[in-house]
Amino acid sequence: MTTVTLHYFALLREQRGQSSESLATAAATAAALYAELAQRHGFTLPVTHVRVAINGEFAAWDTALRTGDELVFIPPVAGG
Amino acid sequence: MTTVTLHYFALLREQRGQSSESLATAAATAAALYAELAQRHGFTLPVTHVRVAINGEFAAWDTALRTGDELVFIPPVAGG
Amino acid sequence: MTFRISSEPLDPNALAAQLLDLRAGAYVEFQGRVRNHNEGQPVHALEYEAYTALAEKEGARIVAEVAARLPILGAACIHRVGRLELGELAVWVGVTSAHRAAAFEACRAIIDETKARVPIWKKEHYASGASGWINCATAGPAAATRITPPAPR
Amino acid sequence: MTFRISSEPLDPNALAAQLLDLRAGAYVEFQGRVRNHNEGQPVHALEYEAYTALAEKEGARIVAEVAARLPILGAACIHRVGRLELGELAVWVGVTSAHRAAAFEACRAIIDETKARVPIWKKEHYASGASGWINCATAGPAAATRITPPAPR
Repeated sequence: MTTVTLHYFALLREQRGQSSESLATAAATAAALYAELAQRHGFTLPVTHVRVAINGEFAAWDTALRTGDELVFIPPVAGG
Repeated sequence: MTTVTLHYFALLREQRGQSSESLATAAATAAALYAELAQRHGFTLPVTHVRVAINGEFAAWDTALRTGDELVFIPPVAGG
Repeated sequence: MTFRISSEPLDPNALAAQLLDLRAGAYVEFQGRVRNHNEGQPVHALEYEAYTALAEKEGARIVAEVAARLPILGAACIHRVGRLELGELAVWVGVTSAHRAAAFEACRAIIDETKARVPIWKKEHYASGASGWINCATAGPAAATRITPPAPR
Repeated sequence: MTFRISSEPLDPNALAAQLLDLRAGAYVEFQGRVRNHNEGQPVHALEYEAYTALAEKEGARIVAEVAARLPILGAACIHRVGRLELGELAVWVGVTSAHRAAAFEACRAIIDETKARVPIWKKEHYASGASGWINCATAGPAAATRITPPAPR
Protein backbone atom coordinates (compact mmCIF):
# COMPACT_ATOMS: atom_id res chain seq x y z
CA MET A 1 0.00 0.00 0.00
CA THR A 2 1.06 3.57 -0.76
CA THR A 3 0.03 6.50 1.41
CA VAL A 4 -0.64 9.75 -0.47
CA THR A 5 -2.23 13.11 0.24
CA LEU A 6 -4.97 14.45 -2.00
CA HIS A 7 -6.22 18.01 -2.40
CA TYR A 8 -9.53 18.61 -4.12
CA PHE A 9 -10.73 21.68 -5.96
CA ALA A 10 -13.95 22.90 -7.53
CA LEU A 11 -16.38 20.21 -8.73
CA LEU A 12 -14.20 17.39 -7.36
CA ARG A 13 -14.05 19.06 -3.94
CA GLU A 14 -17.81 19.26 -3.87
CA GLN A 15 -18.29 15.69 -5.06
CA ARG A 16 -15.73 14.42 -2.54
CA GLY A 17 -17.25 16.54 0.21
CA GLN A 18 -13.87 17.69 1.54
CA SER A 19 -10.78 19.65 0.51
CA SER A 20 -8.08 17.13 1.30
CA GLU A 21 -7.38 13.73 2.71
CA SER A 22 -4.60 11.24 3.30
CA LEU A 23 -5.23 7.72 2.18
CA ALA A 24 -3.57 4.37 1.68
CA THR A 25 -4.14 2.85 -1.73
CA ALA A 26 -3.21 -0.23 -3.69
CA ALA A 27 -3.36 1.81 -6.91
CA ALA A 28 -0.02 1.75 -8.68
CA THR A 29 -0.51 4.87 -10.81
CA ALA A 30 -2.30 8.21 -10.65
CA ALA A 31 -4.77 6.93 -13.23
CA ALA A 32 -5.61 3.86 -11.16
CA LEU A 33 -6.12 6.03 -8.10
CA TYR A 34 -8.49 8.36 -9.97
CA ALA A 35 -10.50 5.36 -11.17
CA GLU A 36 -10.68 3.99 -7.62
CA LEU A 37 -11.85 7.30 -6.15
CA ALA A 38 -14.22 8.10 -9.01
CA GLN A 39 -15.97 4.82 -8.35
CA ARG A 40 -16.04 5.31 -4.57
CA HIS A 41 -17.23 8.95 -4.59
CA GLY A 42 -19.19 9.13 -7.83
CA PHE A 43 -16.95 11.64 -9.62
CA THR A 44 -18.75 12.53 -12.83
CA LEU A 45 -15.72 13.77 -14.79
CA PRO A 46 -14.22 11.09 -17.04
CA VAL A 47 -10.46 10.80 -16.62
CA THR A 48 -10.05 12.20 -20.16
CA HIS A 49 -11.36 15.55 -18.87
CA VAL A 50 -9.07 15.65 -15.86
CA ARG A 51 -5.35 16.30 -15.44
CA VAL A 52 -3.20 15.32 -12.51
CA ALA A 53 -0.52 17.21 -10.61
CA ILE A 54 1.94 15.40 -8.38
CA ASN A 55 4.01 17.30 -5.82
CA GLY A 56 3.06 20.66 -7.27
CA GLU A 57 3.68 19.92 -10.95
CA PHE A 58 1.62 18.57 -13.82
CA ALA A 59 2.34 14.85 -14.25
CA ALA A 60 1.52 11.96 -16.57
CA TRP A 61 -1.39 9.74 -15.61
CA ASP A 62 0.83 6.65 -15.69
CA THR A 63 3.21 8.08 -13.08
CA ALA A 64 3.86 5.48 -10.37
CA LEU A 65 2.67 6.57 -6.94
CA ARG A 66 5.12 6.79 -4.06
CA THR A 67 4.38 7.17 -0.39
CA GLY A 68 4.34 10.83 0.57
CA ASP A 69 3.16 12.08 -2.84
CA GLU A 70 0.75 14.99 -2.91
CA LEU A 71 -1.81 14.65 -5.68
CA VAL A 72 -4.28 17.06 -7.16
CA PHE A 73 -6.82 16.02 -9.77
CA ILE A 74 -7.44 19.02 -11.97
CA PRO A 75 -10.94 19.45 -13.43
CA PRO A 76 -11.28 21.39 -16.71
CA VAL A 77 -9.97 24.86 -15.98
CA ALA A 78 -12.09 27.97 -16.48
CA GLY A 79 -10.13 31.05 -15.52
CA GLY A 80 -10.70 34.43 -17.07
CA MET B 1 -10.09 83.21 -61.61
CA THR B 2 -11.43 81.27 -58.62
CA THR B 3 -11.03 82.52 -55.05
CA VAL B 4 -10.50 79.80 -52.44
CA THR B 5 -9.39 79.57 -48.84
CA LEU B 6 -6.51 77.31 -47.83
CA HIS B 7 -5.61 75.95 -44.40
CA TYR B 8 -2.18 74.47 -43.86
CA PHE B 9 -1.07 71.88 -41.33
CA ALA B 10 2.18 70.34 -40.16
CA LEU B 11 5.04 70.31 -42.70
CA LEU B 12 3.02 72.25 -45.27
CA ARG B 13 2.16 74.94 -42.70
CA GLU B 14 5.85 75.33 -41.92
CA GLN B 15 6.88 75.36 -45.58
CA ARG B 16 4.15 77.88 -46.41
CA GLY B 17 5.01 79.95 -43.34
CA GLN B 18 1.38 80.52 -42.38
CA SER B 19 -1.74 78.63 -41.32
CA SER B 20 -4.22 79.90 -43.85
CA GLU B 21 -4.73 82.24 -46.74
CA SER B 22 -7.28 83.27 -49.31
CA LEU B 23 -6.13 83.39 -52.88
CA ALA B 24 -7.30 83.81 -56.42
CA THR B 25 -6.08 81.14 -58.79
CA ALA B 26 -6.37 80.16 -62.42
CA ALA B 27 -6.02 76.49 -61.44
CA ALA B 28 -9.04 74.50 -62.52
CA THR B 29 -8.59 71.57 -60.15
CA ALA B 30 -7.23 70.83 -56.68
CA ALA B 31 -4.29 69.04 -58.28
CA ALA B 32 -3.42 72.05 -60.45
CA LEU B 33 -3.59 74.33 -57.40
CA TYR B 34 -1.25 72.07 -55.41
CA ALA B 35 1.22 72.06 -58.30
CA GLU B 36 1.05 75.84 -58.51
CA LEU B 37 1.62 76.33 -54.77
CA ALA B 38 4.28 73.63 -54.51
CA GLN B 39 6.24 75.44 -57.16
CA ARG B 40 5.72 78.88 -55.56
CA HIS B 41 6.52 77.83 -51.96
CA GLY B 42 8.89 74.91 -52.44
CA PHE B 43 6.66 72.22 -50.96
CA THR B 44 8.79 69.08 -50.79
CA LEU B 45 5.96 66.52 -50.67
CA PRO B 46 5.10 65.11 -54.10
CA VAL B 47 1.37 65.20 -54.81
CA THR B 48 1.31 61.39 -54.61
CA HIS B 49 2.06 61.69 -50.86
CA VAL B 50 -0.63 64.28 -50.22
CA ARG B 51 -4.42 64.09 -50.05
CA VAL B 52 -6.85 66.95 -50.41
CA ALA B 53 -9.97 67.86 -48.44
CA ILE B 54 -12.50 70.30 -49.85
CA ASN B 55 -15.12 71.90 -47.61
CA GLY B 56 -14.34 69.55 -44.72
CA GLU B 57 -14.33 66.25 -46.61
CA PHE B 58 -11.74 64.18 -48.43
CA ALA B 59 -12.00 64.88 -52.17
CA ALA B 60 -10.55 63.70 -55.48
CA TRP B 61 -7.58 65.58 -56.87
CA ASP B 62 -9.43 66.25 -60.12
CA THR B 63 -12.28 68.03 -58.35
CA ALA B 64 -13.03 71.34 -60.09
CA LEU B 65 -12.47 74.35 -57.86
CA ARG B 66 -15.31 76.78 -57.16
CA THR B 67 -15.14 80.20 -55.60
CA GLY B 68 -15.64 79.95 -51.84
CA ASP B 69 -14.14 76.44 -51.52
CA GLU B 70 -12.07 75.71 -48.43
CA LEU B 71 -9.12 73.46 -49.20
CA VAL B 72 -6.73 71.56 -47.00
CA PHE B 73 -3.74 69.69 -48.38
CA ILE B 74 -3.15 66.71 -46.10
CA PRO B 75 0.45 65.55 -45.64
CA PRO B 76 1.03 61.87 -44.75
CA VAL B 77 -0.75 61.34 -41.44
CA ALA B 78 1.08 60.12 -38.36
CA GLY B 79 -1.31 59.83 -35.45
CA GLY B 80 -0.87 57.36 -32.62
CA MET C 1 7.05 39.89 -15.69
CA THR C 2 4.45 38.84 -13.11
CA PHE C 3 1.64 36.34 -12.66
CA ARG C 4 -0.27 36.39 -9.42
CA ILE C 5 -3.44 35.03 -7.82
CA SER C 6 -5.20 37.56 -5.59
CA SER C 7 -8.00 37.15 -3.09
CA GLU C 8 -8.28 40.93 -2.83
CA PRO C 9 -10.10 43.14 -5.35
CA LEU C 10 -7.89 44.24 -8.26
CA ASP C 11 -7.09 47.91 -8.81
CA PRO C 12 -6.43 48.32 -12.54
CA ASN C 13 -4.98 51.83 -12.15
CA ALA C 14 -2.38 50.71 -9.64
CA LEU C 15 -1.54 47.66 -11.73
CA ALA C 16 -1.14 49.70 -14.92
CA ALA C 17 1.06 52.24 -13.14
CA GLN C 18 3.58 49.51 -12.31
CA LEU C 19 4.17 48.87 -16.01
CA LEU C 20 4.92 52.46 -17.04
CA ASP C 21 8.17 52.51 -19.01
CA LEU C 22 9.61 55.39 -21.03
CA ARG C 23 10.84 52.94 -23.65
CA ALA C 24 7.25 51.80 -24.26
CA GLY C 25 5.27 53.42 -27.04
CA ALA C 26 2.45 50.92 -26.64
CA TYR C 27 0.45 49.58 -23.73
CA VAL C 28 -2.35 47.03 -24.14
CA GLU C 29 -4.59 45.96 -21.30
CA PHE C 30 -7.23 43.27 -20.98
CA GLN C 31 -9.86 43.18 -18.26
CA GLY C 32 -12.15 40.19 -17.76
CA ARG C 33 -15.18 41.18 -15.74
CA VAL C 34 -18.20 39.31 -14.37
CA ARG C 35 -20.91 39.83 -16.94
CA ASN C 36 -24.60 39.58 -16.21
CA HIS C 37 -25.30 36.65 -18.51
CA ASN C 38 -23.75 33.46 -19.86
CA GLU C 39 -25.15 31.38 -22.68
CA GLY C 40 -28.48 33.10 -22.28
CA GLN C 41 -28.77 32.67 -18.51
CA PRO C 42 -28.80 35.71 -16.19
CA VAL C 43 -25.76 35.47 -13.90
CA HIS C 44 -25.92 36.72 -10.33
CA ALA C 45 -22.34 36.24 -9.10
CA LEU C 46 -19.23 34.14 -9.69
CA GLU C 47 -16.90 32.18 -7.53
CA TYR C 48 -13.30 31.59 -8.59
CA GLU C 49 -11.11 28.98 -6.99
CA ALA C 50 -7.44 28.32 -7.79
CA TYR C 51 -4.81 25.74 -7.02
CA THR C 52 -2.66 28.74 -6.17
CA ALA C 53 0.82 27.20 -6.05
CA LEU C 54 0.53 25.52 -9.44
CA ALA C 55 -1.53 28.38 -10.92
CA GLU C 56 1.23 30.88 -10.18
CA LYS C 57 3.89 28.49 -11.47
CA GLU C 58 2.03 27.81 -14.73
CA GLY C 59 1.06 31.47 -15.09
CA ALA C 60 4.69 32.56 -14.71
CA ARG C 61 5.65 30.06 -17.42
CA ILE C 62 3.02 31.53 -19.75
CA VAL C 63 4.28 35.07 -19.24
CA ALA C 64 7.90 33.93 -19.71
CA GLU C 65 7.06 32.01 -22.89
CA VAL C 66 5.32 35.02 -24.38
CA ALA C 67 8.16 37.34 -23.38
CA ALA C 68 10.64 34.98 -25.02
CA ARG C 69 8.66 34.91 -28.26
CA LEU C 70 7.66 38.57 -28.63
CA PRO C 71 9.61 41.84 -28.20
CA ILE C 72 7.77 43.14 -25.14
CA LEU C 73 9.12 45.27 -22.31
CA GLY C 74 6.84 44.25 -19.46
CA ALA C 75 3.84 42.02 -18.79
CA ALA C 76 1.69 41.17 -15.81
CA CYS C 77 -1.39 39.04 -15.24
CA ILE C 78 -3.36 38.98 -11.99
CA HIS C 79 -6.32 36.66 -11.44
CA ARG C 80 -8.81 37.18 -8.68
CA VAL C 81 -10.25 34.35 -6.57
CA GLY C 82 -13.24 34.23 -4.22
CA ARG C 83 -16.78 35.41 -4.72
CA LEU C 84 -17.24 38.24 -7.24
CA GLU C 85 -20.29 40.33 -7.92
CA LEU C 86 -21.50 41.54 -11.32
CA GLY C 87 -19.10 43.96 -12.96
CA GLU C 88 -16.15 43.02 -10.72
CA LEU C 89 -12.73 42.54 -12.23
CA ALA C 90 -11.80 38.84 -12.44
CA VAL C 91 -8.57 39.00 -14.42
CA TRP C 92 -6.28 41.80 -15.53
CA VAL C 93 -3.47 41.59 -18.11
CA GLY C 94 -1.18 44.48 -19.03
CA VAL C 95 1.66 44.50 -21.59
CA THR C 96 4.10 47.20 -22.68
CA SER C 97 6.26 47.22 -25.77
CA ALA C 98 8.00 49.67 -28.07
CA HIS C 99 5.43 49.05 -30.83
CA ARG C 100 1.80 48.03 -30.67
CA ALA C 101 1.78 44.77 -32.64
CA ALA C 102 3.76 42.88 -30.00
CA ALA C 103 1.73 44.37 -27.14
CA PHE C 104 -1.58 43.29 -28.68
CA GLU C 105 -0.31 39.83 -29.58
CA ALA C 106 1.27 39.24 -26.17
CA CYS C 107 -1.75 40.44 -24.22
CA ARG C 108 -4.02 38.18 -26.23
CA ALA C 109 -1.68 35.20 -25.87
CA ILE C 110 -1.39 35.64 -22.10
CA ILE C 111 -5.15 35.66 -21.52
CA ASP C 112 -5.74 32.83 -24.00
CA GLU C 113 -3.09 30.60 -22.43
CA THR C 114 -4.20 31.52 -18.92
CA LYS C 115 -7.74 30.44 -19.68
CA ALA C 116 -6.52 27.22 -21.29
CA ARG C 117 -3.80 26.11 -18.88
CA VAL C 118 -3.91 27.71 -15.44
CA PRO C 119 -5.70 25.70 -12.72
CA ILE C 120 -8.47 28.16 -11.89
CA TRP C 121 -12.13 27.22 -11.77
CA LYS C 122 -15.28 29.26 -12.08
CA LYS C 123 -18.66 28.55 -10.56
CA GLU C 124 -21.53 30.63 -11.83
CA HIS C 125 -24.44 31.51 -9.60
CA TYR C 126 -27.55 32.18 -11.66
CA ALA C 127 -30.39 34.52 -10.93
CA SER C 128 -32.57 31.39 -10.62
CA GLY C 129 -30.57 30.27 -7.59
CA ALA C 130 -28.94 27.43 -9.53
CA SER C 131 -25.17 27.23 -9.90
CA GLY C 132 -22.64 25.29 -11.92
CA TRP C 133 -18.92 24.78 -12.46
CA ILE C 134 -18.06 26.04 -15.95
CA ASN C 135 -16.57 23.49 -18.39
CA CYS C 136 -17.42 20.61 -16.05
CA ALA C 137 -20.46 19.40 -17.97
CA THR C 138 -19.78 15.93 -19.35
CA ALA C 139 -21.47 13.96 -22.07
CA GLY C 140 -24.32 11.63 -21.23
CA PRO C 141 -26.16 11.46 -17.91
CA ALA C 142 -23.38 13.29 -16.10
CA ALA C 143 -24.22 16.44 -18.03
CA ALA C 144 -27.07 17.02 -15.62
CA THR C 145 -24.58 17.47 -12.82
CA ARG C 146 -23.30 20.70 -14.31
CA ILE C 147 -26.21 22.72 -13.00
CA THR C 148 -27.01 22.28 -9.33
CA PRO C 149 -30.57 23.36 -8.51
CA PRO C 150 -31.00 25.78 -5.61
CA ALA C 151 -31.03 24.21 -2.17
CA PRO C 152 -34.51 23.95 -0.60
CA ARG C 153 -35.13 26.70 1.95
CA MET D 1 -19.15 55.11 -29.68
CA THR D 2 -16.84 58.14 -29.52
CA PHE D 3 -13.87 59.66 -31.33
CA ARG D 4 -12.47 62.88 -30.04
CA ILE D 5 -9.43 65.17 -30.37
CA SER D 6 -8.29 66.65 -27.06
CA SER D 7 -5.87 69.44 -26.30
CA GLU D 8 -6.05 68.51 -22.60
CA PRO D 9 -4.11 65.62 -21.00
CA LEU D 10 -5.98 62.30 -21.17
CA ASP D 11 -7.08 60.54 -17.97
CA PRO D 12 -7.23 56.82 -18.80
CA ASN D 13 -9.10 55.93 -15.61
CA ALA D 14 -11.91 58.37 -16.27
CA LEU D 15 -12.08 57.28 -19.91
CA ALA D 16 -12.25 53.59 -18.99
CA ALA D 17 -14.94 54.23 -16.39
CA GLN D 18 -17.24 55.61 -19.07
CA LEU D 19 -17.21 52.26 -20.87
CA LEU D 20 -18.19 50.07 -17.90
CA ASP D 21 -21.10 47.85 -18.91
CA LEU D 22 -22.52 44.87 -17.00
CA ARG D 23 -23.10 43.05 -20.28
CA ALA D 24 -19.35 43.22 -21.02
CA GLY D 25 -17.16 40.30 -20.02
CA ALA D 26 -14.19 41.78 -21.86
CA TYR D 27 -12.51 45.15 -21.98
CA VAL D 28 -9.42 45.87 -24.09
CA GLU D 29 -7.52 49.13 -23.93
CA PHE D 30 -4.69 50.55 -25.99
CA GLN D 31 -2.48 53.41 -24.87
CA GLY D 32 0.00 55.07 -27.19
CA ARG D 33 2.59 56.99 -25.22
CA VAL D 34 5.56 59.17 -26.11
CA ARG D 35 8.53 56.85 -26.02
CA ASN D 36 12.08 58.01 -25.48
CA HIS D 37 13.42 56.82 -28.84
CA ASN D 38 12.43 56.41 -32.46
CA GLU D 39 14.44 54.55 -35.06
CA GLY D 40 17.46 54.72 -32.83
CA GLN D 41 17.27 58.45 -32.05
CA PRO D 42 16.64 59.67 -28.50
CA VAL D 43 13.34 61.58 -28.48
CA HIS D 44 12.85 64.58 -26.22
CA ALA D 45 9.19 65.53 -26.81
CA LEU D 46 6.46 65.31 -29.43
CA GLU D 47 4.06 67.72 -30.98
CA TYR D 48 0.75 66.53 -32.40
CA GLU D 49 -1.34 68.64 -34.71
CA ALA D 50 -4.78 67.73 -36.10
CA TYR D 51 -7.19 68.99 -38.68
CA THR D 52 -9.76 68.63 -35.94
CA ALA D 53 -13.03 68.87 -37.85
CA LEU D 54 -12.05 66.23 -40.41
CA ALA D 55 -10.16 64.14 -37.84
CA GLU D 56 -13.25 63.77 -35.67
CA LYS D 57 -15.41 63.03 -38.71
CA GLU D 58 -13.03 60.37 -40.05
CA GLY D 59 -12.45 58.95 -36.56
CA ALA D 60 -16.18 58.60 -35.95
CA ARG D 61 -16.45 56.74 -39.25
CA ILE D 62 -13.69 54.35 -38.17
CA VAL D 63 -15.39 53.57 -34.88
CA ALA D 64 -18.76 53.11 -36.60
CA GLU D 65 -17.26 50.81 -39.25
CA VAL D 66 -15.65 48.63 -36.58
CA ALA D 67 -18.85 48.53 -34.52
CA ALA D 68 -20.81 47.47 -37.60
CA ARG D 69 -18.37 44.65 -38.35
CA LEU D 70 -17.72 43.25 -34.87
CA PRO D 71 -20.03 42.41 -31.94
CA ILE D 72 -18.83 45.08 -29.52
CA LEU D 73 -20.79 46.94 -26.86
CA GLY D 74 -18.84 50.17 -26.64
CA ALA D 75 -15.76 51.85 -28.12
CA ALA D 76 -13.98 55.14 -27.71
CA CYS D 77 -10.82 56.69 -29.10
CA ILE D 78 -9.35 59.97 -27.90
CA HIS D 79 -6.27 61.52 -29.49
CA ARG D 80 -4.26 64.24 -27.81
CA VAL D 81 -2.84 67.27 -29.65
CA GLY D 82 -0.24 69.82 -28.60
CA ARG D 83 3.20 69.34 -27.12
CA LEU D 84 3.71 66.12 -25.14
CA GLU D 85 6.57 65.14 -22.91
CA LEU D 86 8.14 61.68 -22.62
CA GLY D 87 5.74 59.13 -21.18
CA GLU D 88 2.64 61.21 -21.84
CA LEU D 89 -0.46 59.59 -23.25
CA ALA D 90 -0.96 60.48 -26.93
CA VAL D 91 -3.85 58.21 -27.85
CA TRP D 92 -6.26 56.06 -25.88
CA VAL D 93 -8.61 53.39 -27.24
CA GLY D 94 -11.06 51.36 -25.14
CA VAL D 95 -13.47 48.65 -26.29
CA THR D 96 -15.99 46.51 -24.42
CA SER D 97 -17.67 43.34 -25.65
CA ALA D 98 -19.32 40.23 -24.28
CA HIS D 99 -16.32 38.10 -25.31
CA ARG D 100 -12.66 38.95 -25.70
CA ALA D 101 -12.01 38.13 -29.37
CA ALA D 102 -14.15 41.00 -30.65
CA ALA D 103 -12.73 43.44 -28.09
CA PHE D 104 -9.13 42.68 -29.09
CA GLU D 105 -9.87 42.80 -32.80
CA ALA D 106 -11.87 46.02 -32.58
CA CYS D 107 -9.30 47.80 -30.41
CA ARG D 108 -6.54 46.86 -32.81
CA ALA D 109 -8.58 47.90 -35.86
CA ILE D 110 -9.46 51.28 -34.37
CA ILE D 111 -5.85 52.21 -33.62
CA ASP D 112 -4.60 50.83 -36.95
CA GLU D 113 -7.19 52.75 -38.96
CA THR D 114 -6.71 55.88 -36.89
CA LYS D 115 -3.00 55.86 -37.61
CA ALA D 116 -3.63 55.24 -41.31
CA ARG D 117 -6.52 57.58 -42.03
CA VAL D 118 -7.08 60.33 -39.48
CA PRO D 119 -5.48 63.72 -40.30
CA ILE D 120 -3.16 64.01 -37.33
CA TRP D 121 0.53 64.80 -37.65
CA LYS D 122 3.44 64.18 -35.34
CA LYS D 123 6.62 66.20 -35.05
CA GLU D 124 9.41 64.63 -33.06
CA HIS D 125 11.85 66.77 -31.12
CA TYR D 126 15.13 64.94 -30.66
CA ALA D 127 17.56 65.19 -27.81
CA SER D 128 20.01 66.66 -30.34
CA GLY D 129 17.71 69.65 -30.80
CA ALA D 130 16.70 68.57 -34.29
CA SER D 131 13.07 67.90 -35.15
CA GLY D 132 11.08 66.33 -37.95
CA TRP D 133 7.56 65.60 -39.14
CA ILE D 134 7.08 61.84 -39.13
CA ASN D 135 6.22 60.17 -42.46
CA CYS D 136 7.07 63.36 -44.36
CA ALA D 137 10.44 62.22 -45.61
CA THR D 138 10.38 61.95 -49.38
CA ALA D 139 12.61 60.19 -51.85
CA GLY D 140 15.54 62.02 -53.32
CA PRO D 141 16.91 65.39 -52.21
CA ALA D 142 13.70 66.23 -50.32
CA ALA D 143 14.47 63.52 -47.76
CA ALA D 144 16.87 65.92 -46.13
CA THR D 145 13.99 68.17 -45.20
CA ARG D 146 12.60 65.63 -42.84
CA ILE D 147 15.04 66.48 -40.12
CA THR D 148 15.35 70.15 -39.33
CA PRO D 149 18.59 70.98 -37.54
CA PRO D 150 18.32 73.00 -34.33
CA ALA D 151 18.02 76.73 -34.81
CA PRO D 152 21.24 78.67 -34.11
CA ARG D 153 21.21 80.28 -30.67
